[in-house]
Parts: sequence; C-alpha cells; structure tokens
Amino acid sequence: MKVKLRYYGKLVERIGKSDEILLVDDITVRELLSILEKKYPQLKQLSIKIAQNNRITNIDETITSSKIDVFPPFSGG
Amino acid sequence: MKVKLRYYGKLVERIGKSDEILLVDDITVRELLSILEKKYPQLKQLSIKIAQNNRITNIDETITSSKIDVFPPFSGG
Amino acid sequence: MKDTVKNIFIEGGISPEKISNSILSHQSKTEIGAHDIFLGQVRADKVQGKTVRAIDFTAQTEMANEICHQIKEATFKKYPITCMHIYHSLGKVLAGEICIFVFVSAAHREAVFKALQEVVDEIKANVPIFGKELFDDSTHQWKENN
Amino acid sequence: MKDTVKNIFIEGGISPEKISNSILSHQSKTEIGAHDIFLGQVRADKVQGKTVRAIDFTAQTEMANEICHQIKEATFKKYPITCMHIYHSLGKVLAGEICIFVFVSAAHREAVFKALQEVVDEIKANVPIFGKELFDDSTHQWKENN
Repeated sequence: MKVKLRYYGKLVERIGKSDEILLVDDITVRELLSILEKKYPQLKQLSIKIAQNNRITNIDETITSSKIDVFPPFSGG
Repeated sequence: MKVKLRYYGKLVERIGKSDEILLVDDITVRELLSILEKKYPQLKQLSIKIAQNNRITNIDETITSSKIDVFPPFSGG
Repeated sequence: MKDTVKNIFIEGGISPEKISNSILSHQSKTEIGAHDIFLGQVRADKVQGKTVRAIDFTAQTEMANEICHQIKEATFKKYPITCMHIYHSLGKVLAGEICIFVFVSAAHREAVFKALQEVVDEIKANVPIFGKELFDDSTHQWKENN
Repeated sequence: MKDTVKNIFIEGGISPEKISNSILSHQSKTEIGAHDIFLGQVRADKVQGKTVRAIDFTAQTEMANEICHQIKEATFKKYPITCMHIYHSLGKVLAGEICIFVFVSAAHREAVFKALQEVVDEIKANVPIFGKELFDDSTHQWKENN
C-alpha cells in the first residue's frame, strides 16, 4: 500500500522535506515508527505522534489510511 | 458624639431614609446594632455590616468616626 | 501600577470598545503571555412571571475603590502577575449589558486563572455595591450574591 | 452551536476588535450572566541574548478543527455553559499580539471558570499546532508547551 506521510513543525527541518510516499504492507503504528527511526535516526529523541483520519493513533493500531500525519510535540496557544 | 449614619441598598427602602444623625456616647458596634434593631425591628433578619473609615468593623470595636456606613449584604458583580 | 487607589466605577453598561481598548493597551507589554478576562452580564432572569430588564447599581464608592485597591495589592503579592484592572458599573445596566470587567495579565496562564477567580469572588463578597433588579412591570427586587 | 465543525484559524494576530465584536454579539443572549475570556499573547522572550520578535504558527488545520470541535462537545456535556468559541492564529504573530482567543459563556461564573481552564489546557495538549519562535537575528527555535 502507498502511504503519504506528512511532516509538521520541526520535523520538516529535521527530515528536510514536508512529505513523502512510503510503500508499506499491513503495518502497525509501532512498525511505522520503527521504520521512520531507522530511516531518520535524528527523530529518536523526539516524542513523535502518528495520526490517521484526523485522530491520534494507538501504538498497536494498523495503518489503514493512505494519508498519515507525523507530528512533533504540539505547541499551540 | 454626633454620628451620621448612611444607609445603603435595600436599607434605604426598609428604613425610609438614606441617612440620619444619631447622638451616641462611646459605644461599640454591637451596641450600635442593638440601637438600630430596636429603632427599626424590620432590620433584624438582615445581616447588617457596619463600616467606619471605609473599613468593615469588628463587633466589639468602638465607634470613633462621625460617619458610619450601614450596609445590607453586598451584591456587586 | 499598584500604588494609587483608582476609580473602578463606570456610569451605565461597560462597552465592548472599553474592553478592546484595554486589551490593545497591553500589546506594548511584551512580557505578558496570558490574559484572563471576566465579564459579568446582566441576565434577564424570570421571577414569578416577571422579567429583569435592568439592574440599578449603587455603592459606597470611596470604600469600594479602597477595598478593590487592597484586593489588587494582596493579589500582586500572592501571584506573579503583571497587571490587574477592575471596573464596575454604577447606575442602570440593561439586560445583556456588561456590569463588571476584571482583567488580569501575567507571563503564564496558571497565575491569571487563579488570580482572576479569587479576585472576582472577593469583589462579590467584600465590595460595598448594591444591585436593584428592575422588572418589566416597574416593580423591583434586591439582587443577592451567593 | 454544537453541531458543525468550525474553522478556528485566523491569519496573523487576533485583533482586539475581533474580541469586542464577539462580546457584542453575545449581548442578545440574556440568559448569560458570566463570560470568561482567555487570550494568549506572544511574549518577547529573551534566549541567550536574542529576543523573540514573532511566532510563526503552522497546523494540521483539518485535524485541529476536528479536535477543537470534540473539545467543545465534551465541555458542553460536562458543564452548564451557553456558548464557547475558540480562535487560533496561523502564520506570523508579532510579539505583543494575540495568538489564541477562547471565550466561554454561561448563566453563572463557576462553570465558565472551570470550563475555560480545561479547554485551554486541552488545546495546548491535544491540538496539532506548531509554533516557530523567530528571533531578532533571523534565527529561530521551536516553541515548546508545558
């Protein structure tokens, strides 16, 4: 499955792009995070959150949406 | 000593005037309240506060100011 | 800011423009990160078939200003706040209009939230202001705080 | 009021006029007795000799609007409030300008005080908005909430 990852805030700087396409097969959020941390070791210290369908995911949830948001800590307000 | 009593809020209605002069000698707040309640039995159920020099008095304090405020419960805000 | 006794009273309802001007005047204070504003609005309460159309406020204004000054001083000592302003109506305020405006500012939000609530509670409990609720049939009753 | 997902975002700083217009539009709701307003203002913080001159906000706006809608719904269920409005800046907000405006109204003050604090805390914790603090020397750092 083709998944579009969108990066936000300081992640855009750390990764050097604001989105990218990943080819994955039936993976969980935990597995996605592990893929990302291997690909971008600079993300390890950040507490990253993953959202799909405009909702923060649980770590054992399966990725089902083709659009995934990858967030650094929120800092609104 | 001549003391000017000023009445506020619903007291003006209950008593029928907004101020009056009282002749008293070295009395405490407690004694003043008792004088007022004898004179105006309709005040008994109200929790009246007495102020002098822009400060709420204690019950055993002596009346020293020539201007005394007689307040019903506050209802600002 | 904390030294002189200020006049808290405004004749009639407090206009939204008064509030926005007050906010605007704080934009030069760039150490402020959080404002908390309380506004009391006159409710058109229904009592035995009658409706409140206004509250007519009277006060011992000199003492009220003095007590508000003391409330401010105590709050500045207790919380790390930058500014505090208190305004209250005198005279007639129609249902739907603002009769009290309390404005607290600080670097961080924790202080303004705590300070504002306490100040509003203290104003209601300790400031000699009296509200007469005027009904639509020309009768009235005296407002009671709780 | 509670049904549709609204857009909370305003481009740039939130003007005091926006706030007074919002207050004015509540004067016809005469069941309201208390408003509580939180405003966040951009601080000119000093960090290692540099001064914050603005915050540039970005967001996942669709999700942010959705989460704010959920926060509103939950708060209406929890507290007897009449109205709630949430606005947040997007893009550049200068030091001294307002970047968040949260407005809660109810018949009585207890509900607005409790609801407003909780809502502001939840917005800071759960809404995907990101602030980039721009310094006067053209460097920047990413804002962190606590």
